[in-house]
Amino acid sequence: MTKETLVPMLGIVTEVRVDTPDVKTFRVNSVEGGKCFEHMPGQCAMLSIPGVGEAMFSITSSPTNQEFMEFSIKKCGCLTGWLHQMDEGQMITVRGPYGNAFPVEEDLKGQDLLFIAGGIGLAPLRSVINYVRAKRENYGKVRIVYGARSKEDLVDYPEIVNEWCREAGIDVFLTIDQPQEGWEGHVGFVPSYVTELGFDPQGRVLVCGPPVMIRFTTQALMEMGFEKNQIYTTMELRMKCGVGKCGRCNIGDQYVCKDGPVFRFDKLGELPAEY
Amino acid sequence: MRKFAAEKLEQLLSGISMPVYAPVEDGGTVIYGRYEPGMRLRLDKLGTDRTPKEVLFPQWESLMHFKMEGKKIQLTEEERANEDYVLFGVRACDMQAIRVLDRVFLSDPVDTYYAARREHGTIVGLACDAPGKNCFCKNFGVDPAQPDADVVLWPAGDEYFCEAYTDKGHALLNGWDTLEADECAVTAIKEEIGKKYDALPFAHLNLNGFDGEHLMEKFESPQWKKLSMACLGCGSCTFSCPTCQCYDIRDYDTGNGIQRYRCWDSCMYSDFTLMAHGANRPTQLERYRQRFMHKLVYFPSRNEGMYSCVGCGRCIEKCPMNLHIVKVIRALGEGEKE
Amino acid sequence: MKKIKARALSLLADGTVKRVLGWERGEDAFDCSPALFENEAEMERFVYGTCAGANLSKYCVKMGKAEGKTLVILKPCDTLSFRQLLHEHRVERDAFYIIGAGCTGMMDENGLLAKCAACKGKEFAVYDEIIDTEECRLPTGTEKRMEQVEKLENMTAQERFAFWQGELSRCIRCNACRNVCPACTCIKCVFDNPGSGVQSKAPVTDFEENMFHIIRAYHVAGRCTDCGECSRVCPQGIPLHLINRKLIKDMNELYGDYQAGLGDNERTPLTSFTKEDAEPGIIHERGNG
Amino acid sequence: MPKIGVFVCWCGSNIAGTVDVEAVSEAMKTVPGVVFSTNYQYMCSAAGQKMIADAIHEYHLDGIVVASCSPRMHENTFRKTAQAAGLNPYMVEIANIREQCSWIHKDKEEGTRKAIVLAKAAVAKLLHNQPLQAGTSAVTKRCLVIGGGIAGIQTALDVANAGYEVDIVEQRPTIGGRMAQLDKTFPTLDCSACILTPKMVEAAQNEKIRIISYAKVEKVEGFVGNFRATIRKKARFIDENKCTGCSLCMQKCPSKKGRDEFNMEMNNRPAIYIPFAQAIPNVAVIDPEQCIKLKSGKCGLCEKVCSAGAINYQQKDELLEREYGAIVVATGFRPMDPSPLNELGYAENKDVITSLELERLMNAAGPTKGTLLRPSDLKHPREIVFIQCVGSRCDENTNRGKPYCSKICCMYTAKHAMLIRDKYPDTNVHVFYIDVRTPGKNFDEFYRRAVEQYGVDYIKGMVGKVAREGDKLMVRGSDLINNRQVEIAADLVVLATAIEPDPSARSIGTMLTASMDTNDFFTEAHAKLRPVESPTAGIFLSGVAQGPKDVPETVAQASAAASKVIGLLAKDHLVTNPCVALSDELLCNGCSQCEKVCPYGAITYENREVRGPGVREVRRVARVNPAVCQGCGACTVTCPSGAMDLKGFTNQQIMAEVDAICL
Amino acid sequence: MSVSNTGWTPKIVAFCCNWCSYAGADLAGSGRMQYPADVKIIRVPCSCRVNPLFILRAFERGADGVIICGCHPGDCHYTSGNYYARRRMTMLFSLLDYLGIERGRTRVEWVSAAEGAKFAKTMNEFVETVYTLGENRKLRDIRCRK
Repeated sequence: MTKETLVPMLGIVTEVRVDTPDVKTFRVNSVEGGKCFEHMPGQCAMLSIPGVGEAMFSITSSPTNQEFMEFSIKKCGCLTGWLHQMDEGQMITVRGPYGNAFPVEEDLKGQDLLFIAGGIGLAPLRSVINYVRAKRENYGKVRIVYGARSKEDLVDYPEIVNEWCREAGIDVFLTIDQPQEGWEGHVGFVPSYVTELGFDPQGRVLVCGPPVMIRFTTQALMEMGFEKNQIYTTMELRMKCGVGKCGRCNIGDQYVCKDGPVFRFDKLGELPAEY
Repeated sequence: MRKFAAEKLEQLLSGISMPVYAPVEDGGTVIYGRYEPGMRLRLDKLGTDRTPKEVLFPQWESLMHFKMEGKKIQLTEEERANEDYVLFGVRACDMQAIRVLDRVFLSDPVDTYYAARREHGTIVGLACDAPGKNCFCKNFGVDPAQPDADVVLWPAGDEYFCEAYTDKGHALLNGWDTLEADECAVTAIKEEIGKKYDALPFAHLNLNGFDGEHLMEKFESPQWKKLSMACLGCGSCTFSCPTCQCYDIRDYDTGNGIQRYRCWDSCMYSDFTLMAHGANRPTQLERYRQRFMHKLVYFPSRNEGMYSCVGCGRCIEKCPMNLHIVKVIRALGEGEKE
Repeated sequence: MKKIKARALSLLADGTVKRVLGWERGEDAFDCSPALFENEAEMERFVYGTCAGANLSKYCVKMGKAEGKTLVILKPCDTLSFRQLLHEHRVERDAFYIIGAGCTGMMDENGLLAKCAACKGKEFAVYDEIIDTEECRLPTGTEKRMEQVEKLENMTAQERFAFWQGELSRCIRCNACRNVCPACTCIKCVFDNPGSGVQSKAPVTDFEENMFHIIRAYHVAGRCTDCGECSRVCPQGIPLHLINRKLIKDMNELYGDYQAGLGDNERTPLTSFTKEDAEPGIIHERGNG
Repeated sequence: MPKIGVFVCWCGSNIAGTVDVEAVSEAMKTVPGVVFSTNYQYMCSAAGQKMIADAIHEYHLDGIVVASCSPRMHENTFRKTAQAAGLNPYMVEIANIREQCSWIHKDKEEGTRKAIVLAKAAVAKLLHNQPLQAGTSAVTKRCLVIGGGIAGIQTALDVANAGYEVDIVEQRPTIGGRMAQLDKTFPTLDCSACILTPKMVEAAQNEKIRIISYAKVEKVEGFVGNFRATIRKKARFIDENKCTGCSLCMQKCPSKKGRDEFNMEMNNRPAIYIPFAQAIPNVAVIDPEQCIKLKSGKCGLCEKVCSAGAINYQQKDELLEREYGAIVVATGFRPMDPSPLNELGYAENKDVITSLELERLMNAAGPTKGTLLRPSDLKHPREIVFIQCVGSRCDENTNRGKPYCSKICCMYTAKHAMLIRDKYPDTNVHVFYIDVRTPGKNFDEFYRRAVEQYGVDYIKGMVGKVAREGDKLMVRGSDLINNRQVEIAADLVVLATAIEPDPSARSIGTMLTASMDTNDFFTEAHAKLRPVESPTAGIFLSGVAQGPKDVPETVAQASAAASKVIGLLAKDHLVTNPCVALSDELLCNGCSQCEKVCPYGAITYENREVRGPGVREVRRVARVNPAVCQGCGACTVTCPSGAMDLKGFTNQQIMAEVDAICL
Repeated sequence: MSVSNTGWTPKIVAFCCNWCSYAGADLAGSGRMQYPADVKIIRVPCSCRVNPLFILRAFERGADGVIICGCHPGDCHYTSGNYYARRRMTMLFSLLDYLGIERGRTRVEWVSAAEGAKFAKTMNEFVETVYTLGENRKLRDIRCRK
């Protein structure tokens, strides 16, 4: 944890990986080497380039990774544009970890887990998936449904194919929105693929992706008999301070940066739909 | 209980070796400014134009500096406040507001910029001998006769009664030349204040239902549309509010480096929650609702029922369009309390 | 007020208008807020009187997008703002039914509003009908419009600087002046736009105070009708209208008399020119430097 | 962050002499964004350009800054270099460290410091540059020539012969211009009309050429390749198609007191007239100010005698709208009126005449049928004094005339002197001159012939006074060579008056947005390298409109302008300047202020669905026609929200420069 | 360069239109006409491109004087740009004066492409004026001080 609220520590980008045409994954180490701080899956960190801006990003690496942290970042604004132009060796500022985490050591423990992600929504889930893989004995079946616009837009495709798919006890279901040459997998949107696959309404579900996808996916899950309290998602609202003080990211009386970003669906239903 | 002659007040203030922030005039407005002998104190002014919160949480403050060289970044933190000072003449409502700010900034993780200032200050409260027509502090559990400060002063004609409640308060008061006084006199004053307060138009509002329990009901009230219609989306209510503490963190390129500073922000501003792909409070209705829901519902829901409105009445005076929290309470509440 | 209310009710009743943009009474004689009334029951709280200082034109920008006609009550000075908005295509004339309401000068707890002290007269620049209540008389301007500007002009530069530093240093950048201004109708103000390079949120330094108010006045130069709302709403009591008025005075003196909100969508002094215009050096030749 | 390369040019010693180029390129290495910085003797040389291209490849540069001479000099060179190396040409910025640094400072330390700041400013701007793509626009394959003198005719003929349509718009009733008024031309002494009129006829007969005489260009809109001109064809009160030019009407016209413009108003002409016998079109015109019928409704004699039925008193001005790809300005000149120069007595004395008046007096078709008679009493002059440089080469501050040399006067005076001495050997000719300038082919030989062979009396000196005494004009002047005052009792005094641009030039210049100098001559795009083009694209300069010149020079320039026009019209599409205004529809509120200041009418408004973060609504927004916009930026300042910005000179770019400079 | 005892030299930003004044500055250069290095030129297409924001920005960042040069009225390459600039700058400078900012720190001068000498002369004069006024303290952002 960064010692001071608002005062970041310095980090160095030690590897830049091009994931998709608009997503890059950055490996970040502290100036002395090693990780900037410890975190739990689902937590976030504020990254900044002084003079450009500061923003919250999910930490995509698993806490079980002892060497570095990773952030998968989609290019969509001024700061992310700048980050995308970075080379290795670039210093940035990092503070965190912020927010709550998926309850990997509590509610999720011992459960079968269903991960459903769309596009860059895989970023926060990747942390959990790799955490679960590292502590495989603590969890039941793991199934991953992941979709993107096209094959090129699937984040972490090599890791998915070369590691996740090959691991026993993990089923990976990939889909893309439109048919594409060289793609022999499933074609279609994530919610309909989820319906198609059909899952037993047991265990826990972790959903992350664009708001529309989340909405239809949860609908599909409920139709299969899942309860709201089995489903978790993460929210993304404008955050500035990261510590529940600047007054921006609240949904009702909950601060996304402090009480979130991970919300169980039944809890979310009790809050104003201001997100 | 101690007392001193009112005419000695300025002398006492001048005698304090620390900087003193007190209500003084600034071009027709009253602010908590650095008091210098000879300045005109405005202890008569209720709802000062600018609030004591600025002493603890200034409109802008530098947080840190960055130097960029090639791919390297150098970070220098701004020094935290380290000078003791006295914040003088704080009304009960504004004092309560500081407690609200404490809840925000001193809760985990502590905001060290605020904490340092808070720690170095000794606050002298001032009882309201004449609450005004815009006052409605008691609704929020504030006693205008008893500010929750380190030292409290009660004006009583040509003298002030005073009492210290904390170590900091005692330390300050011990340095003052005061006389022993009778507790009863103050009790009478307090009673008098209570009576005056009870006669005020907004003295007793009905706050039933302003709690976490009724969050969704209040949120979904159809009244918001009408209430917010005339709102300009300016920040005059937020910036003159003693509890509003929303802030923004910004970088300024000085040409020699980057200064990261914090400045007040307002949830009434259209760009407050704006992100690359839109805002989650897109119209003034949502923004207006956010402000009042926060003060009357969200904050108490998180803070054991403590409202983040203190009934100081400033928004009643400052809103260019005469929209204010009392109108909201009345529209959303369940009528006047008998 | 009764006549206006009655007329509004009948226009609502016969469907000519869908809603009424007027004022709603509040706690006391000085407390009324702009409000929207959509039926007779709501109209019960309608009020028009000396508390109706607010200029409703600015609300028309938003209201113009609503379906059906809106009845709007405009005082003489407000109609200038409305007409200027028409010139700038910010409102559609057809979307509004305008009742020009007679005005005896507006007040707050401290008496006649400063903007009314230099009243520009009771002519309506645009209206569907005028309801001039009987007691209405021409408010006699108690001060000449440019009196205070002239006073400032006659100061030395140092005095002027001190004056404005004193005033502007009180600014808290609440943006009330900007948000109330009927000429400030940008979708996004340069001061809110991170892309503009001049975004600023707090008057961090003297410079930022100056910058904001110079640009605020400059951006409405030639379009400002001198409605005086900026000063009226300033919670810090800064006489902002004196900046706008200075520009108006200069434009009048150098480029001929011009009143924004009149005329037929002609160019403003800053979007027109003559070949014989004064050179900028003229400011070196006058008054105190 | 974009990767930027900085290239500091020595320009031999031009820059390196006052700026430590090594220090500059070294200093630039630490500037954020700069990944490569070097210096070289001549960046504009092939080797220098290769250096740039190589660096672009090697360092994957996103943009380059060349610190060198003025961008007006080599910006295009380096843009091309960048483009050839695969970079967008608009990712190039020039830091002007020669004209605006090394050449104006002497102290090397100071120069170096400033050069670094200028280079940093260029980098700061470049960091905000966006690659710009030039658009294309179609070319209307027709040329407008304004002015039908020899310059206009020659340009028109050349363009037409290349196969393109040409319109000549001439303000007078006939083409021919000043050359038509000349008697003989120097130094060959061939008859001006004899060489001009065949060209006039050729123009009239060329089916690609349309002559629009007695007309003026009233409005020009558009831009290179796509001009739209409104031409007012003044009412001649004659049907051009019917009039046969028989001139019977001229003889019958009872109103004969018109001043004959063609003959420099030295005689009269009827109200209905053909300017001269070889006029093209050979069609009459009625002077409405003078015509009795048009003024009072009575008369109508001409109508009666016209067997062709060409007279039409009801004729109105006609407005033509025509489209053009190129416009040639050939507006020519007029002699300056020497009346304000009181000491020369031009206004009071009929026998003080201008050289052009002398041309008419000597011309067989002139008022005296070619016999040299002085105007006051029609006597044959025995002593003639020529005064040179009347109104030319004046001190600008004295207001006595033009600062420039009119160039042609020395030669035509020699011509006049020689012709007079040849035809009237009994007449003495004196020439007061300041200098005699004869730098043309066979010019000096010609002048020497006048002096040596014809005994013309050249007196170096100025004339102080011309005063009438009896029937003589006393010319008092100084003879600087013999250092004495001279006084000559002359019969005729001829003033070699300065030539000045035709008065219509100023308004045409404004209309075309073509820049002009303080003397109303059109400015060329480059004084040396682009002498026949105006800085305004698509506008070309022909003849004296650009500056004084004689006939062969005029014809040469006219042909040069024609070749430029042909080069333009030969293109099907033009590449447009990408540095144009652009309105951000997410910010634009459609207030329509920008439209009011746009000099090109490039801005229109439309209701359009605007989509952005959290926005999806129909709004009135400004739209800039990039083909019409010329990129002045007037709109950008009018726009309070900053919705309107100028590509290549964006708010951010300029502010970045400001920041860098003020640092 | 003008250097005071304290080592202060004025910073002057000159906005020059591309067609006349920038060319005039080039001509001053070709003519080797000296003027202080304190003047730094920013090329703009036309004087009407100069946004008041740029001028204030320059002062914010520590400029001590700002001068705008354009084509002579009537000679604008874009016909009318400098006429607008003339009004805009008159109004802006008058407003700055009204707020008590020294008049001498702002100036507009028309310099044609042929007036190299005038350009140099103007710059020499302006630097002199600004030098006499001293450092700009009234209209700068203290954060930008080194």
